[in-house]
Amino acid sequence: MDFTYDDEQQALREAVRGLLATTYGDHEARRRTVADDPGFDRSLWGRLAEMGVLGLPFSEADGGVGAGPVEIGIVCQEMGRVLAPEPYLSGVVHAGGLVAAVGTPAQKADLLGRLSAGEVLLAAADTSPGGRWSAGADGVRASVSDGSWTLDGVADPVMGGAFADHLVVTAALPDGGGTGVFVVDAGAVSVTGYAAADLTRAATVRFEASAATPLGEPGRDLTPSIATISDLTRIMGANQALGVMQSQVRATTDYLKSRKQFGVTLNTFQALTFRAADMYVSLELAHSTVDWATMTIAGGDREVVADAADRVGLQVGRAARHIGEEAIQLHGGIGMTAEYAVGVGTAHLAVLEQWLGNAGHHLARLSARVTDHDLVEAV
Amino acid sequence: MDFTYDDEQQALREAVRGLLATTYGDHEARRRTVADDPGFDRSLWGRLAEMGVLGLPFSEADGGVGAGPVEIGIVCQEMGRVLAPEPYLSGVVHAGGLVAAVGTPAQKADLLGRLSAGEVLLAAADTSPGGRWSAGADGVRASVSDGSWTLDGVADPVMGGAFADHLVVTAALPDGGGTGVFVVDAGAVSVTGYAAADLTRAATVRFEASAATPLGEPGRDLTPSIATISDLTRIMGANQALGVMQSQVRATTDYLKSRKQFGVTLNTFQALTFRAADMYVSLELAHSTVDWATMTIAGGDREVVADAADRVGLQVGRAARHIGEEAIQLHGGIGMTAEYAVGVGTAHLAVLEQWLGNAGHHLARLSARVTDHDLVEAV
Amino acid sequence: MQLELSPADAEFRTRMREFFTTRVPQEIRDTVLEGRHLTKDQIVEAQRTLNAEGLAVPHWPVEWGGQDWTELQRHLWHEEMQRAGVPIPLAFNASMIGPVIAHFGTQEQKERFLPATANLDIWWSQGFSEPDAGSDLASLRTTAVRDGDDWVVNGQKTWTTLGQHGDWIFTLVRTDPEVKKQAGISMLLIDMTTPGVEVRPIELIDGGHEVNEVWFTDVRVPGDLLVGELNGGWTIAKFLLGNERVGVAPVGATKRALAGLKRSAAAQMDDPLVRARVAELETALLALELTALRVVAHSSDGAPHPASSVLKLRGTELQQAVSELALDLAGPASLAAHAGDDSPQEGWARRSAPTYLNLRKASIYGGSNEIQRQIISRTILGL
Amino acid sequence: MQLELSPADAEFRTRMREFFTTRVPQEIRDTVLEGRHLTKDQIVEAQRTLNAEGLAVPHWPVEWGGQDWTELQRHLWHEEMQRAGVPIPLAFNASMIGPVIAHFGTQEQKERFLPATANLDIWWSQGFSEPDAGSDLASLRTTAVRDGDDWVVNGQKTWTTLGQHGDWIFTLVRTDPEVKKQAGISMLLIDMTTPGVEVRPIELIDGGHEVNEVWFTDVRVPGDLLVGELNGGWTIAKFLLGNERVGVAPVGATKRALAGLKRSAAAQMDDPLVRARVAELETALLALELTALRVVAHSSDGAPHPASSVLKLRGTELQQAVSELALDLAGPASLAAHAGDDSPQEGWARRSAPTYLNLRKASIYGGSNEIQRQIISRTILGL
Repeated sequence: MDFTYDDEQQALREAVRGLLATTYGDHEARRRTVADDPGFDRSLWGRLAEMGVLGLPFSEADGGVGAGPVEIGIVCQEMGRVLAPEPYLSGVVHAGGLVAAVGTPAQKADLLGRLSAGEVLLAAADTSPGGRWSAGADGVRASVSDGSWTLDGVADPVMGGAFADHLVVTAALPDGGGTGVFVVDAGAVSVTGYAAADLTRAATVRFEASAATPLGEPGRDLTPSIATISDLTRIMGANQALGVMQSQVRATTDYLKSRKQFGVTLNTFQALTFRAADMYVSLELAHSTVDWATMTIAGGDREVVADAADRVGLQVGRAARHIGEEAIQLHGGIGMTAEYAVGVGTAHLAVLEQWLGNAGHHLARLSARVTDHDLVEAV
Repeated sequence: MDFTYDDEQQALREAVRGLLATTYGDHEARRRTVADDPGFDRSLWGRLAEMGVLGLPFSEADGGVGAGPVEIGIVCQEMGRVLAPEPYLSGVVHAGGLVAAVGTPAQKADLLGRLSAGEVLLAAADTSPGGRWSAGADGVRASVSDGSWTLDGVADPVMGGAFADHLVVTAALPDGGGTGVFVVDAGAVSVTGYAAADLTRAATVRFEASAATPLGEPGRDLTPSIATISDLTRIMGANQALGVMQSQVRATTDYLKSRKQFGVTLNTFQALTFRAADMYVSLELAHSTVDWATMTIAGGDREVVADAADRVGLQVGRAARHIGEEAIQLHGGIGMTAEYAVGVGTAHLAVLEQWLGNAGHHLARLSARVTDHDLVEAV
Repeated sequence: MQLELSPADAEFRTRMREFFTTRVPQEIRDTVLEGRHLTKDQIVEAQRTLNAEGLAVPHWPVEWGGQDWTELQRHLWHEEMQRAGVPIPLAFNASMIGPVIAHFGTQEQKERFLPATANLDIWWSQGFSEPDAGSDLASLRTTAVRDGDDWVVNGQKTWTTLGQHGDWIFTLVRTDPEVKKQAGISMLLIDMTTPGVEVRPIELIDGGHEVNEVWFTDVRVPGDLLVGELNGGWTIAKFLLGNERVGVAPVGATKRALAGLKRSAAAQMDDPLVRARVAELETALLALELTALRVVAHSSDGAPHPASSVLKLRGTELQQAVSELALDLAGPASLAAHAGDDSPQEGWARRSAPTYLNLRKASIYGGSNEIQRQIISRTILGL
Repeated sequence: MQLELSPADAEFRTRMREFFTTRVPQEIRDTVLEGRHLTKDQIVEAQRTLNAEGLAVPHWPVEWGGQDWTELQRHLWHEEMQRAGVPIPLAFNASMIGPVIAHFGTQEQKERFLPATANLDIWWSQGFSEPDAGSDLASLRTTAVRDGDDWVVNGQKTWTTLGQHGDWIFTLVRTDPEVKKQAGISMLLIDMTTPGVEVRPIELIDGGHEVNEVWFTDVRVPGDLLVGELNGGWTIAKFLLGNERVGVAPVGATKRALAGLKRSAAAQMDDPLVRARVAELETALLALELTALRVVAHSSDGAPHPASSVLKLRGTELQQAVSELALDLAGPASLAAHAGDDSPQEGWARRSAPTYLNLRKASIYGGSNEIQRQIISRTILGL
């Protein structure tokens, strides 16, 4: 048992942190970036590709680096720390993860190779309007005629979909055959981009007899793989949220030390410092849970990972609400402004939570299972 | 609309407060009283009878005073304020209330007249071991033979039952005929007294072909009346809890002003004074809800009263947990001792809540009804 | 103690409800009820409709349009407006500077400003907070220096809500830098079209433009626009903030938002955990409303009931909690925050995240919840 | 990063589990597992069973019975004891005075006291807190005045847990009243059978007798019972309290209590609101356990991980929350708190209210949660 990073992991963290700092060293740069399309920095994306970060999750055979979940988690934490709007979680972890999980060797080598090289952007279209975190697809239906597949329906929100080249779409297979995964060229469908509350980009995608390529064996029900990749994305989203919360706790602490009211710095007021202490408690408990959930992935047991995703989703969801709200409150008015990272961080936490599964969703899933076990075991 | 006491109500409050202060002016007296059987002060009980307090809820025809719910609430608040262990809520409000609700005129005049005069003690036996706040009876069964009724089964906890003269028992009628209410002489059954966590007295009562007198028309299903009297008792229990909480907030405030640590009084520490402010917020919201619930009784609509009982049960349950726990915490070690009223008050709040219906129970009932209405209306 | 309204008060409530639901344009009320943004014109139209009926400023002195109502009647008026979706009369006019001018102003100031203020012919902005004077308002540094009959004002105000619409601004300025900080402050009324006044928008985290910075550079203000005594501004500020605090709990609007959510997210009302959150909030809102009623019932002698301090504190907490529930019920649909009207997601769900973020301000502005706790612990509990 | 235990650690855990579940008497373990009170004899027997195997004081120096384990091994040992229902070795002996004597004591003191302390031949009590020195421990007023080779002690200690069983008591006493309060304190070991020592019970709100006042009236203490430097008691106290704080989160016991509750109140596990409370607590306990593991994994160089301060704070909160759930699940049956064994109510339900009340102490004793927040905000966050 070991909760520490090894030297290589530490070096990766420093490298990623350093690279992100060149672009998002201050929050104003992030603010400028999201103000204009595409809502992220293409040159930074290219440098992430060069560094090998985009290929981290994929095998070398597929053009990637073949790193483990801990490494991907490190990148997500660093992205969260500076609120980087790059579509790493949506495009690499989620959409790329789907391709890696269900694609044929040729499909993987093609798509993941170009994704790792920064040549194409992917986005996962797996949610129907009004849908709520289901591995099944009910908004998009697949049809096949003479071996050619087409899709119909609407997916929304498609995170990172506004500027993706290819969409990785989950769609209901004909005759109740479960859920398949398809690749669709973004140019062949109606894509309407928009900004989420944290100003990262998403899209509505409308399919109308749109030509689609099945990933993997055509017509096969891929629901279990889709669910697992969603769970992996949740755990990586929790890493990203952890990065946000670490920044918020630090910013709040710094603010309390420097901001004066009534002639003294705010850390003179015990009611405020005790609340900062409670934020730290939430942060550390979330941190431990994130590390644990990330480590469970390596074991490869789908049920264990699903349970870990629910537990980290609940724990980080509660922590994010607590820390995100207290960070604004302890900053006062300034925390409400788009100029300051702290409140934008709260917006980002809200987006991450509602995108990947909110605390209530995970709690309901865990509640259904409480009588299936005696003690919850960490190992 | 009027949330203030009139002059007579104010005078009643002062009279009751004055009388209780002669016995429980300091907490040590309460502690001595509960240390020995019967666990309350018989001479105080006699003086409450003389003052007319025991007959407040009952009509003049039945030997009572014919006062309204506000007056009864005032008495309960005052009892709560000094943690008086007298069986007023259990014996007068609950058991007497059952007799008043379902008895024949002759039964009422007899039992309530003697109850009001302080000549007999009643206790309501309406809970089966493991039972949870149901108006139906499943622990005690009634049988009839040649017009004579007998009871079998176990009731527990029977609040105030250890020294009652007569038990007012809810029992399942033969052939699924609903629930009846019976009077049983305490001498005719097995009564095992014990102390609850707040050292007020309760009992296990075992019936074995025990002779019983039906209250009201024999064999009639009285479930609705039983439920309403339980709701009234809940609302009066909330008044009593309000009195406890008012004392706890005052005691905590006084303690913070007088207790020194690190060379200064505790009210120098803002983290503590803000928590006292939050206790005050809980107290005032509970207070408003208690006043409102008490006033709904006069309207006489059973459903309105049942809804009010659930809402005040939830609101006061939450407030009691918050205030009762913070009162101990802000006192520190001294709050844990039986010598100080503040921690004993927390024990009393816990007993009131679990006896009459805890917050979770009321929340579940309210949850079942959320889609039955648009807005919750106060009036 | 009695729960029912008196026949006269019940009749009063019916009259209010009827006026609000029949005379204030449906489109304006729908905008409020659906949680969309009001335009300046809508706010002005609503207030003028009320003012024409004498319902815009009922708490002002009778000679300036007030109604001499009881506290309970004012409460009913306020609740019925919220329930009907009528925009509350602009607080800067109706609750802040109006009562100040009526109480502290000269006869000339009253005649010049009060009718126009009641009718929203003048849109007032508030110039109190500064970058280094938030909760510690008395530290303000904007100065006014006498020059002949005029004052010359320099400095910066911030958090000026809806300042982009403002015609005039009431400001606290430092007129004597030599004395204890509370003692050197005065109140000036400033025409925002005066040269040297500049309004700069502040973008908030919900993407909206609701607050502003207001900069003053050598702004000349005629001497007759000083309100009350020279260096008596702190007294006025306390009077104004005291008015602001009483009865500010947005109970009616929050109840309405929660009821709307039950309809909008009807499909999720089968979930027992969702039902429990709703039931918990409904009961908490009931307790808050009852507390507001208890406070108004006790306040007829003019002194506010001690429990009034809990209204803002708990009212904003519940307002925020309902917005959190809306966000959670919206789920992934909440991501479509800045999608266009052709979005396939429902409007309430798309608005949920910006609303959630925007309402974080509720516990900060207008006397933060920390200040409320300070008031309770010091003033009420004597700690 | 790696989740699995190494083969050696896994083997270690198996060995601990086997020893605890087969060698410690079942009746003692059932008493713990069912939440009943242990007798003094049971506590002594359990500790002697562990000590015979070298498992009572593994964190002491090896020459005095320690095991030179890793932090992780100590954690596993501690968790497995809790899981098996083995009483934790008496903290006053194993975690407090033992390490102090081993670190600060003379060779003579070590030889005289350490073996007897490990084996619970001496039952130690703690004499730190006084009526006016709780969180502010340094204000203590019990005095020790030199008289020949002896010290003469006068004063009063309080909150002495299980002092009724005590053979000896380790005390902080004021040996120099003239200097800054922390600088004039020393540690004395006092035989509780010495004339002038009086133990008076304090009744707690759960009806139990768990803590005591200890009065000293002209108690003569031989000079060789001073531990460490004269007037160096504050350093020792900080050392002792620092040891006490690390790893005190009762994670295993609380998990076990929650699992037991699921079985005891099985009929209520159909209620979705109950299930949700359980799921929330189970997840929070998992997070706490993981934090404990993260802390021990980082602590191998001796300096405690900053996150260790959260263990006591959150651990006691969760311990209390589980006791609240037990109370709520018990419902009316919880009223039978002091009923006899012939009560028709189940034992767990009858114990629920006293346990709930008793555990309110968890956030007060051993460094209150306010002190923990102070440590976090000052020491970790630098506020």
